[in-house]
Amino acid sequence: MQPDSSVSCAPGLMAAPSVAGSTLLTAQVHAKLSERLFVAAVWLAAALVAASFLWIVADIAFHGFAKLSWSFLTEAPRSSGRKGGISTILVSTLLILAVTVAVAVPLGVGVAVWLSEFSRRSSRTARVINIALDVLAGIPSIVFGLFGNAFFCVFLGLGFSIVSGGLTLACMALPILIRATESGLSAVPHDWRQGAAALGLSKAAALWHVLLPAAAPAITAGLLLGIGRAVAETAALVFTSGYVDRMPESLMDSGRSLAVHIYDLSMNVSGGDQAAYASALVLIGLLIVINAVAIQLSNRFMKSRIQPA
Amino acid sequence: MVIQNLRLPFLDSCVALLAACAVLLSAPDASAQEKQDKKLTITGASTAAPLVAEIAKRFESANPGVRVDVQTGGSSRGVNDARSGVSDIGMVSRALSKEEKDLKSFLIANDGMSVILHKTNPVQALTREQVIDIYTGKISNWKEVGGKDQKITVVNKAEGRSTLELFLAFFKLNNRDIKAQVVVGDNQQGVKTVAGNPGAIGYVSIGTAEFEVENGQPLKLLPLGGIAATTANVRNGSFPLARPINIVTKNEPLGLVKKFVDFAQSTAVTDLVKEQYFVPPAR
Amino acid sequence: MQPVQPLQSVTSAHTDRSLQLTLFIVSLVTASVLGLIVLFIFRETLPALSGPGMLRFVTDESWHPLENQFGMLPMLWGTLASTALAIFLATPLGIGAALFCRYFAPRPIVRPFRALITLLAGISSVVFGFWGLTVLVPLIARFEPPGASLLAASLILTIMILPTVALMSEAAINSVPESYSGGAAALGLSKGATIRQVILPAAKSGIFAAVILATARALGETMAVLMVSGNVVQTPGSLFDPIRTLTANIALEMAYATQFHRSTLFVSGLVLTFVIAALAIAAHRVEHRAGSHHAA
Amino acid sequence: MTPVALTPHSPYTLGTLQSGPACCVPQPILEIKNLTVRYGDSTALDGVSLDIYKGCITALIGPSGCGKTSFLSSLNRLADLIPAAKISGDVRFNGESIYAPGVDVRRLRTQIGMVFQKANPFPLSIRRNLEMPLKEHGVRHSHELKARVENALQDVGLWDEVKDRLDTPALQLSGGQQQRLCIARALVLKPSVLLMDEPCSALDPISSGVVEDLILRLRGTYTVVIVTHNLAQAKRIANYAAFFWMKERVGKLIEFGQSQQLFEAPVDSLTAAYVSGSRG
Repeated sequence: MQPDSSVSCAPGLMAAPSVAGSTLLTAQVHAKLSERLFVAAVWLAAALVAASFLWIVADIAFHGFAKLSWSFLTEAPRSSGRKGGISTILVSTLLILAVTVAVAVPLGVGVAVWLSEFSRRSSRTARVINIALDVLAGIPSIVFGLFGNAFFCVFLGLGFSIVSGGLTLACMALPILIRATESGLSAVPHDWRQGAAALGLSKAAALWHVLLPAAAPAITAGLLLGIGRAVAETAALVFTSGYVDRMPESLMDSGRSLAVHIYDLSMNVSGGDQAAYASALVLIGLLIVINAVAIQLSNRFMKSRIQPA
Repeated sequence: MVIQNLRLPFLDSCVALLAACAVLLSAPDASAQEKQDKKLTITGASTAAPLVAEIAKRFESANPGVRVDVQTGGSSRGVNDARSGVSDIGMVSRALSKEEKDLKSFLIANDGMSVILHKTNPVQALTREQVIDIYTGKISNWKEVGGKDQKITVVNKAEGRSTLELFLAFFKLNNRDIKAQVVVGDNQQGVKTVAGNPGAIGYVSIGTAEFEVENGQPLKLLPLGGIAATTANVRNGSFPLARPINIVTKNEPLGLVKKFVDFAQSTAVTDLVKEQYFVPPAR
Repeated sequence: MQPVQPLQSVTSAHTDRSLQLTLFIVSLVTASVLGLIVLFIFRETLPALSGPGMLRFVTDESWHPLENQFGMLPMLWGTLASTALAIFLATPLGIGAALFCRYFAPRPIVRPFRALITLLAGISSVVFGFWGLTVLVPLIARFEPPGASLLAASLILTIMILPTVALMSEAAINSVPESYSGGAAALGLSKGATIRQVILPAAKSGIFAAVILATARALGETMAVLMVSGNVVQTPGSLFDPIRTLTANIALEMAYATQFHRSTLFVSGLVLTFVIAALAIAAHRVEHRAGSHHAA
Repeated sequence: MTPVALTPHSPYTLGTLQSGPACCVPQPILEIKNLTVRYGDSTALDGVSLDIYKGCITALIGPSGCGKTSFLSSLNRLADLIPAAKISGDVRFNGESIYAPGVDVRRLRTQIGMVFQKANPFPLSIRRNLEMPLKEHGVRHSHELKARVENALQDVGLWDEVKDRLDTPALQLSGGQQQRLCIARALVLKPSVLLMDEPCSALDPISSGVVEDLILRLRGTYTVVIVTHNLAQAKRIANYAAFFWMKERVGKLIEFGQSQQLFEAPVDSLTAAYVSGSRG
């Protein structure tokens, strides 16, 4: 709607009938001015957001592009990452993520389904789990790292390994994923649950055919947020999946993730800056790819199962 | 989806997951005993980790079938893990303290430490007293020591870092008395902080600083006690502020551990030590 | 009409019961992992909490663990100040960006702009810290040394929480029924007035929840802040004073800390956890209330 | 007495359509005894007893909030979904108590179908809306699936409208079509009773007419229990009518009987006032 269109009808509604014409005019000028200011403020905010983002990405790209090449992606790091590439680190990162997703998705969706479809909001167990989730979301990531080290690496005897790292990240990603799935499920119209029940369908069938597919976009969004948090995580991984930059041979091997590599290059390795920038660029690229793939998959899953209007 | 009409998606996937885990976990267990003789775990100082990781790689290629895993986490962790047996070898980027003398330590490199300034700072040298006064906040402007009229930014290291302990001991300072404007964790953070601030003063490893200067970072190393801060002077022992990079073991090393310790102390890794901007120990 | 079947049967109810049982076990396992984490933190904090020194976290004037000084207040103020400033900056920017996306952006820009914000959400905090250390801090130092400061920390946090505020606010704004803006338009309100007087009030609780979640993220952020905040333990007196946050303190010292010192670091982690959990619970309440409003 | 409604017909289609109350066989398929529904502390329905006769249309009338929907959803145990709901009394379906322990609720619901006020087709294709419940109830053979889907759609008069776009989203259908699809979805399971909760109230008059005709055609083959606020409609289609009313915030059955009698010569004065339009 254009500001001008307000002129024709606004006065009659907004101002008392007794107001003199001149006052109306100033009121209009005033309204017009504040409208302009508001629009300008919104544009300014958007411009600032875009500018700061572009600044960061441009800075990283500017410093990192020179180093970035196909061989950077396919070679193993040499000389603590100053030379060579990041192939082993990419593989470790993807493996850690795979473990995280493989553990967090069934657990997260399972818990969310139980919370929103099977438990009563007010039941004690549901309340305890809800509070536990809130607390979990509030734990600083480094504490996760220390916990992961104490529990997965030492207590369960998994040692410094991709499995330990993946499990620790799964703990971190769970609350996000559960909340997202829950809100996705709660946004599914209740009519469909009733309809399914009235047809004598099992809850499992209703979930599988209707409710989960309908909630798929929300689940994907939550998963992406979780992955974003996981892939960006440094502190929790130093203590769990470790520092070894060799090509992992099994999930029980220690493997360095990209974020840990970037941190090490920029903080511990003199002359590692360029490689750090290039790795940061790769990390951003990796996220774009993961986002695109996940959204594609979720769309396809949804299309194959449900057909919204 | 491949699976049509999955009635119990969660149960199934859980079972599958457990099965997968079992397979993955059982594989290494089978040959655990064999692995024992073929695998080394080294943990400790983050400063030493890049160097030891490179040494480990070379050790691995010289001894096929052997795996050496290097993990970071700090010098205290290196000491604790070596003591508790969590790791075979610990990395400690300082001399062992009195309470730690139960461990066997082996020098693999030396690292000098020097005060650095921004390149544009006209100050060429600082006396011991001037450094102390600057770090305790008695001097807060460069003009008091013959520089420009510019506020001094004191860059200190975080509590627990061995470089901090070394620095404090050398200048007989108490960390409480230091009035820092910036506290940094790792070496490179110190380098970047000073490089980005014309009024800053900090202290970092000499090897690192030399490298950064060569590569055009706007830094300057100050001599200490009249001795230039160069790796050469660290090597010949004349530079007063230096620290050892040690690897430590709980007992007298045997077998593979001994092999690695010997290797790390041999001339076969001198180039790696230099590559990481440390000073190879005199032999 | 099908022949009458007896209703008594156990077979078909079986599916749901076993699903429910499976999910219940899954939930319990998950909850118990969470329980384990909390237990773990408590166990680690025990030496610090059980000692006579509880009060020292508040009364000691500063933080010098090697010299037995464990005052946490300066770091708490540092944490709160940087978070508050970041929220103060990120809220209007985030809402502005959300409104821009929904109402003002020219059509071809909308998708790239939203993609950009989503991407911003996925950038690793190390990358932000790296950029802050090499670009932002020297820039601030040029005006007011040392550069590494409350301001730098707040600005980095602002950029980091912007996507959370923007994306969640947009979702809240999108959930305002079409009829509201239609109704406002029928009253002849301008676009700006419609947004300010109808849309934003209706989306208020959703936006509030977004802000609370962003606050939680800002409070918990570690690496990026560690790299730009200067890490000096002091109560900040101005924007240009360096600060140390509780999370940065944990990350800086945990690897080196032993015994009592280590335990106190866990105490700060616990304090932080409780603050953030309380915020998250508050956000849920608000969201919940928002939900019931819509239903009503 | 010959049960007119049960004259043999092809297994999947409705038989000859009947009209008029004469088709009713006064043989109860559902016997409700002293049914009380409580939600927490409030009582939605108190002590209702009535019989639903096989093959007939029974209309439930009365003002909003007097327990009609609660009554309806306790007949197929859908009220179980509401956590706070407590149901006492007895409901017998073909002589078997549906609240007895060990009753297979899902099987019950395949025999007592339900259609809601707001059409709620699943966000699936038209075909899968009908196929999915069948498959879930064990119909595997593709010929049978096809035949039953087609027959159900023909029964509700939707076949000719949608046969060329069976794989398009059901949510793209018009409101009236969606509601008929929902009826088809209930019929495809071949229930013996169909519960309808104001099935026409969200529809425009023309769609509403179509659905009403459809309900009339169901009579005889199916037992229909329908909640409606449209008294004229109830009068037109129902064989039996039950009038509910709120007394002291508690829903009660005031009067039950043959539709003609209830509308033209009600016994209770409240009923008389309500059907004549002076109350409610």
